[in-house]
Amino acid sequence: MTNLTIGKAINAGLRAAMEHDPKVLVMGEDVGKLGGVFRVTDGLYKDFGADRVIDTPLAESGIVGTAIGMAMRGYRPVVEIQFDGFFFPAANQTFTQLAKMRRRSAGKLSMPVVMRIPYGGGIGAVEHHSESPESYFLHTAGLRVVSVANPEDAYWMIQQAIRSDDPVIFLEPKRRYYEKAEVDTEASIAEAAPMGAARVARPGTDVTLLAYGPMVKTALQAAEADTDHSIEVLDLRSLAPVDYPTVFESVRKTGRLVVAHEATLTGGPGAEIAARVTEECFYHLEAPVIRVAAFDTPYPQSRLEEYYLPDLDRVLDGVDRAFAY
Amino acid sequence: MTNLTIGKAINAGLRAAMEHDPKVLVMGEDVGKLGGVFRVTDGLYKDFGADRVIDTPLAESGIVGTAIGMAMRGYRPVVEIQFDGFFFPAANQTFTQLAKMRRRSAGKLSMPVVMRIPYGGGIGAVEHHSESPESYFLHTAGLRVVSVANPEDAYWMIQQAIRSDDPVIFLEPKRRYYEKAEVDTEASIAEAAPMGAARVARPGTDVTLLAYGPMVKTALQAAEADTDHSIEVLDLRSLAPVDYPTVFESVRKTGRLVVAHEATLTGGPGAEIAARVTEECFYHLEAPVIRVAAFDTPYPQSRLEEYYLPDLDRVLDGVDRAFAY
Amino acid sequence: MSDTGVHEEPELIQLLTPEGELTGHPDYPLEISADEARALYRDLVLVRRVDSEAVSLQRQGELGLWASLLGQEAAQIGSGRALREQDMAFPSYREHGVAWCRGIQPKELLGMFRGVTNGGWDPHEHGFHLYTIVIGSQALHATGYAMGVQRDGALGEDGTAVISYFGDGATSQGDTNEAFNFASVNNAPVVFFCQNNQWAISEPLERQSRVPIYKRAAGFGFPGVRVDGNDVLAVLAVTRAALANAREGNGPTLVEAFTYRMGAHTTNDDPTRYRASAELDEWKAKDPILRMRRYLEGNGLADEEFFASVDAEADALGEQVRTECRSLPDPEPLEIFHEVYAEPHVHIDRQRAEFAEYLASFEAEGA
Amino acid sequence: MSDTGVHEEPELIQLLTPEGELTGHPDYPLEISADEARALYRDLVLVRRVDSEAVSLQRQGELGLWASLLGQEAAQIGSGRALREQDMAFPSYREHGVAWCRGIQPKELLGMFRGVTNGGWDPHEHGFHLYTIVIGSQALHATGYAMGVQRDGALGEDGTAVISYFGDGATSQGDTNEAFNFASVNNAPVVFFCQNNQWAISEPLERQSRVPIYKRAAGFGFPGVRVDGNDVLAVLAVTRAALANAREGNGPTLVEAFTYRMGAHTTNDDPTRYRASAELDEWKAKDPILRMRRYLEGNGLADEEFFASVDAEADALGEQVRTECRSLPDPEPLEIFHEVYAEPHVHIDRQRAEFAEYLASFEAEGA
Ligand SMILES: Cc1ncc(C[n+]2csc(CCOP(=O)(O)OP(=O)(O)O)c2C)c(N)n1
Ligand SMILES: Cc1ncc(C[n+]2csc(CCOP(=O)(O)OP(=O)(O)O)c2C)c(N)n1
Ligand SMILES: [Mg+2]
Ligand SMILES: [Mg+2]
Repeated sequence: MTNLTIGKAINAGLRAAMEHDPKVLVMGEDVGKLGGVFRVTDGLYKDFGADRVIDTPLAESGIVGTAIGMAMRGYRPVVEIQFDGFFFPAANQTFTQLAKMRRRSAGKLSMPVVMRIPYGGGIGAVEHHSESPESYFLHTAGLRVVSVANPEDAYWMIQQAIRSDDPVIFLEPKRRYYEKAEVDTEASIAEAAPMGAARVARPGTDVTLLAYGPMVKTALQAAEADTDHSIEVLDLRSLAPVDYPTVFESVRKTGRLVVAHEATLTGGPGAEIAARVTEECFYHLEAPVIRVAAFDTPYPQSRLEEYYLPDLDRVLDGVDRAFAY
Repeated sequence: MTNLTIGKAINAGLRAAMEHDPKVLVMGEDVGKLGGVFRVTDGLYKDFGADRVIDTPLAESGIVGTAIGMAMRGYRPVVEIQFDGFFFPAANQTFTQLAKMRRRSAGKLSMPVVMRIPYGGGIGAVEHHSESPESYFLHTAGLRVVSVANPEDAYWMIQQAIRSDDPVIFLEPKRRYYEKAEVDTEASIAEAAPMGAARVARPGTDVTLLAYGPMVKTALQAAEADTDHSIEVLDLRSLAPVDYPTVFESVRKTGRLVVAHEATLTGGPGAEIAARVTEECFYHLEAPVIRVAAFDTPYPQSRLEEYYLPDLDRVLDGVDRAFAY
Repeated sequence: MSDTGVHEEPELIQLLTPEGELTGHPDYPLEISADEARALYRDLVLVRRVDSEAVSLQRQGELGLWASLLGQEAAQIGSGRALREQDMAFPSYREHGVAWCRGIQPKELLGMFRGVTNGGWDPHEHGFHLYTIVIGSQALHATGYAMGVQRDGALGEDGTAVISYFGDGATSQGDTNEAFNFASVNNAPVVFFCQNNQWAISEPLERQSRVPIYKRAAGFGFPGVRVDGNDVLAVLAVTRAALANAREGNGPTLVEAFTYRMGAHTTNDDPTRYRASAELDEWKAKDPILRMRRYLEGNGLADEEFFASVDAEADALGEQVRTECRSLPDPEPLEIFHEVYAEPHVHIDRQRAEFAEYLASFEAEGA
Repeated sequence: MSDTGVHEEPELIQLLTPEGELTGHPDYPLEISADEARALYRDLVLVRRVDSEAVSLQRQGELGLWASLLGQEAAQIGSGRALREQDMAFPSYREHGVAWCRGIQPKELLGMFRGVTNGGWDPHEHGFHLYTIVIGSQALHATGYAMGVQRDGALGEDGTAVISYFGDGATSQGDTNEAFNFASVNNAPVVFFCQNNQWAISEPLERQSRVPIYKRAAGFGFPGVRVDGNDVLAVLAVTRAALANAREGNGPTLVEAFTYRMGAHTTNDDPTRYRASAELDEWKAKDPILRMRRYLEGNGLADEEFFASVDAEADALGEQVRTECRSLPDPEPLEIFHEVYAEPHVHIDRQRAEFAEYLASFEAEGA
């Protein structure tokens, strides 16, 4: 057992993956000597060298585009996008190339590329450093999308993502990088919970509260704070595909669902989840699925982010709304 | 009254806008002498010259990025993205710059930029020429997103979009470019239905069938074909913002809603509409909102598109599913 | 200003004049046997025939679209034949001649334009990536692949080189320029092969660049060269040199093959809307096949019998292409769901199952 | 290969040596009065003070972040003072010195880094666009704006020129290269001003380019020039010439200001992880302020009293910056919904109303 932060757990997971498979490469802006602006690749350059830990030119399309080429040559690149807001220059390579390559080639080409993106708000940053772009990814066929909420998942899921032959968007909740917990790094990857599975983070009976990434902690706090209702908290873990059996089971039990995320409301992940759950659990729902999300505005200047982001109060308000029906 | 195709109606609308306001510019790949690959800008180069109808270098980010600069200088650029699949290189300029500029500048900068995108499938094209990227847009705060389904709307809405001080994503249903109808081009723009309003395209009482762009025709055919049910067809027209009062009114009357679109199912526009309608019309719904959409796979090679795209049968099947509850 | 950007008329590397006279070039010595010269001629004729058959097939409704290589045969055969087996090529969408050199069957290309596949061949087997339609994207893939080659230590005289094809229009795209830069700073073994066919659909070269395209390379720190793209020998020699340079660890080169798109952009296009026919006439005089024929004839390297046999072979190939195209099977509907993911995907599996059931319901009705 | 990409050591335009000796340059004659020279010195000192105050304010928790311009004062003041009122500048995020020249109050800059605005000034009023954080994006905005200027017929001796700022790292970005190309083929009146401060966060110049950056321009067909970025007179002269050239309709120029980021990338950064302190010492000897002071002193253009008065002014400015920063009001919560759209937007209006009600519910509770 090692006590690790989420950031250090990803670092340890990357190291384990690089030791396990010499084809694993890390690439991005400042991932080398600096170890990344969040130090998630700290030490890797020193131990694996410039051939495997590549400081790239400042060009996200170039990073993802060359990673695709490396994957074609048999490598398994782990790409770092420095901040969520800087993903967009790479949108073409990600959506038209990376996501489609396997089907385009009728399976002759695999794209074992992981795109690590520190995402979400709450760190008092300037513009473009607090975005939650997960909806763009989960709408794009051919990608897998996951997010982690604790050190244990951080350690194992990064390794699972790297072993996957599919492209994986690996969303790291940057404001939770420093959350700590024990991780059994000696365990076997085979025993880790599968990357695609949702997790009941806290059992409950009255309402299901679904979150992922940075909002899981808030959801758990809400469950703790709400003494009127027994809240079951689900940590989604995989946003694409979603582990619906686990979601449906919980909702059929509780009859109510609240989904919380930092992405903007309209067209956010909660929309799809609400639509699917309503389709499949129509007669079990006592109330419509309630969504607690960021407003449909650009992420505001940081002095407003405490109002913009769904916080404990807004989540609790969402839970209350679910009981208003 | 003039008999116009959708393509020619947009052309006439562009011409009217350029005559009305000398600040209106048209720019994109091949929009000049060629008149665009779909001839939507036909004749404009000849009559307005190279300063107002600009054949740009082959670079979508450059097109949108320079359009932003021109808007700052007081122009109203109408940008053509040649095909839906080639929008993605412009994603950064669209999502991080165009959409956010007004709020970033606290209203000091306006972005009256229209981005015309021929979109959707059904024309037997090679890869990247049949995409339905509307979900990426409607999830992005700061953009307006519209689509047209008939020559009348094509003629007026392009002019309304150009007059708007907000950036408008103007989605043109390319497989319907050749659909014809009478348009009263002599009427006044003030009398035209507002760009943001949904339209009851065919009244009905049993179920609401909501569509936009290329699927409106299919929806109308379904309403015609289904002799068991009285289908009310809504043409959404504006995808962001959605005219929910009109949608709710219809759903509260019929108690059932089917949404049809060519975009892929997961995270598609239907997800948001289903979530919102369920929230607001919870006690009126006799069945969950049914979505009829493309599968969650990359757009396939063209010989499979008839299976991939929601067609009349799939829409009718969706209607039947709505009555299975 | 220290560098004015104003340049003298660029040198065009040429080994063979339009009249078929072999002039040679001091920097690009080329030893070529009669057999090799005839083989190149044969390649040129056969790929032109595949191309013209494909245009007809499109007219007959057998293909959804076709992007003709007419006029660019020498640029493609010359560069394609410069490649070694272990090399990897990243084409755009018009490289039917290069595909030919890499052993791709014409029907594979037709399959894509017919809409039965997105390009059915195995890129690894042929050292030839799938066609890439989003302009510029493949230049980065090529560069990344080349960076992989470096990491494999597969350089040296028998090493692997990579080549990326694109057009004059593509040089405007951000991705192409990022590829130049990634290749340069990493000294990657990649040749950027730009077929400057003077047009990007309706836009003439001047809308993409105000200086010759090969000059772009120097600004990124690697050599650029302009070769007569209608001279198969010059293209062969120049590409071979650039590939050798890459192979030996000396990094990228930009080769600008100066050529002309003699046909429409694609079968959807109508070039009479934007270009004068006089231009076409001018380029007809520089036809890559004619030139090679004149060379062979003028130097007694081939006789009438040879030319007749190539023509006969072309006729037979044309026939074969027509037959094969018409008999390309349509894909099964459920192929929509194939190979979207490498690993099981609950959601796609379910959609496939539901759709299979849906399709079966019609058969049941029909029965 | 006709162009090898190998170049002689680039010429660095310099008018003033690090020792403060005015050497001049034949291509860039500069007439400068004592008053003007003193004014430039004052600018340099004051912007450095604003910058150091901001660094302290960040350390005290008053700012979320600050990107220091330390070492780049001459590049910014020289180019900023070359601009005319009607000109338009498109900064990146470190151009506090240019902002100063354009009449932006320091508190406006602080407001952005404090998180109370995204940049509160009116770009039109100041001829200074908002800071752009997504690297490279603004180069295209500048080019488009310049194309607008062309369309307005606002060229000629009293015409409008546009300048786009960006760093060495930004030259790798596709957008920057697309901007070079759009500007070139349209002959747009824009100056691309690259502050090559040798680093992009932790990545040294060699990771972005293997040739001097100003060489990039020739590949796109316009002039490039490297100027000593720590020499405010040289920067002024070179930028003025480039702007005049643009103004007169001769198109773009790339100015590479060769300078050094003497501080951390931002207050979040720790440069000891990736660069040697010896490098910093070397550049300290080329300090832009010291050099100008030596020049003024050496030529008797300013006396002790002048320097003392500038220092006093700097102290007062520092005090003002601290006070103003601390008293910047936080925005109202409902500002989240302000100016998302120009025209009424039912959906946003409703979200705003609901949120107002939600906020009020707490007040009610509290009461
Ligand atoms: C990113 C992108 N934008 C637009 C297109 C549409 N398009 C297809 S071919 C073409 C012109 C390409 O010109 P060039 O690069 O010179 O190649 P050529 O067709 O002449 O071989 C365009 C604009 C595309 N395929 N990809
Ligand atoms: C598109 C994009 N990618 C990454 C970043 C993160 N980032 C901020 S500054 C910076 C380095 C910029 O270097 P340079 O262009 O040389 O400017 P400098 O900071 O040295 O002034 C990076 C990578 C960003 N802001 N935008
Ligand atoms: Mg071309
Ligand atoms: Mg820098």
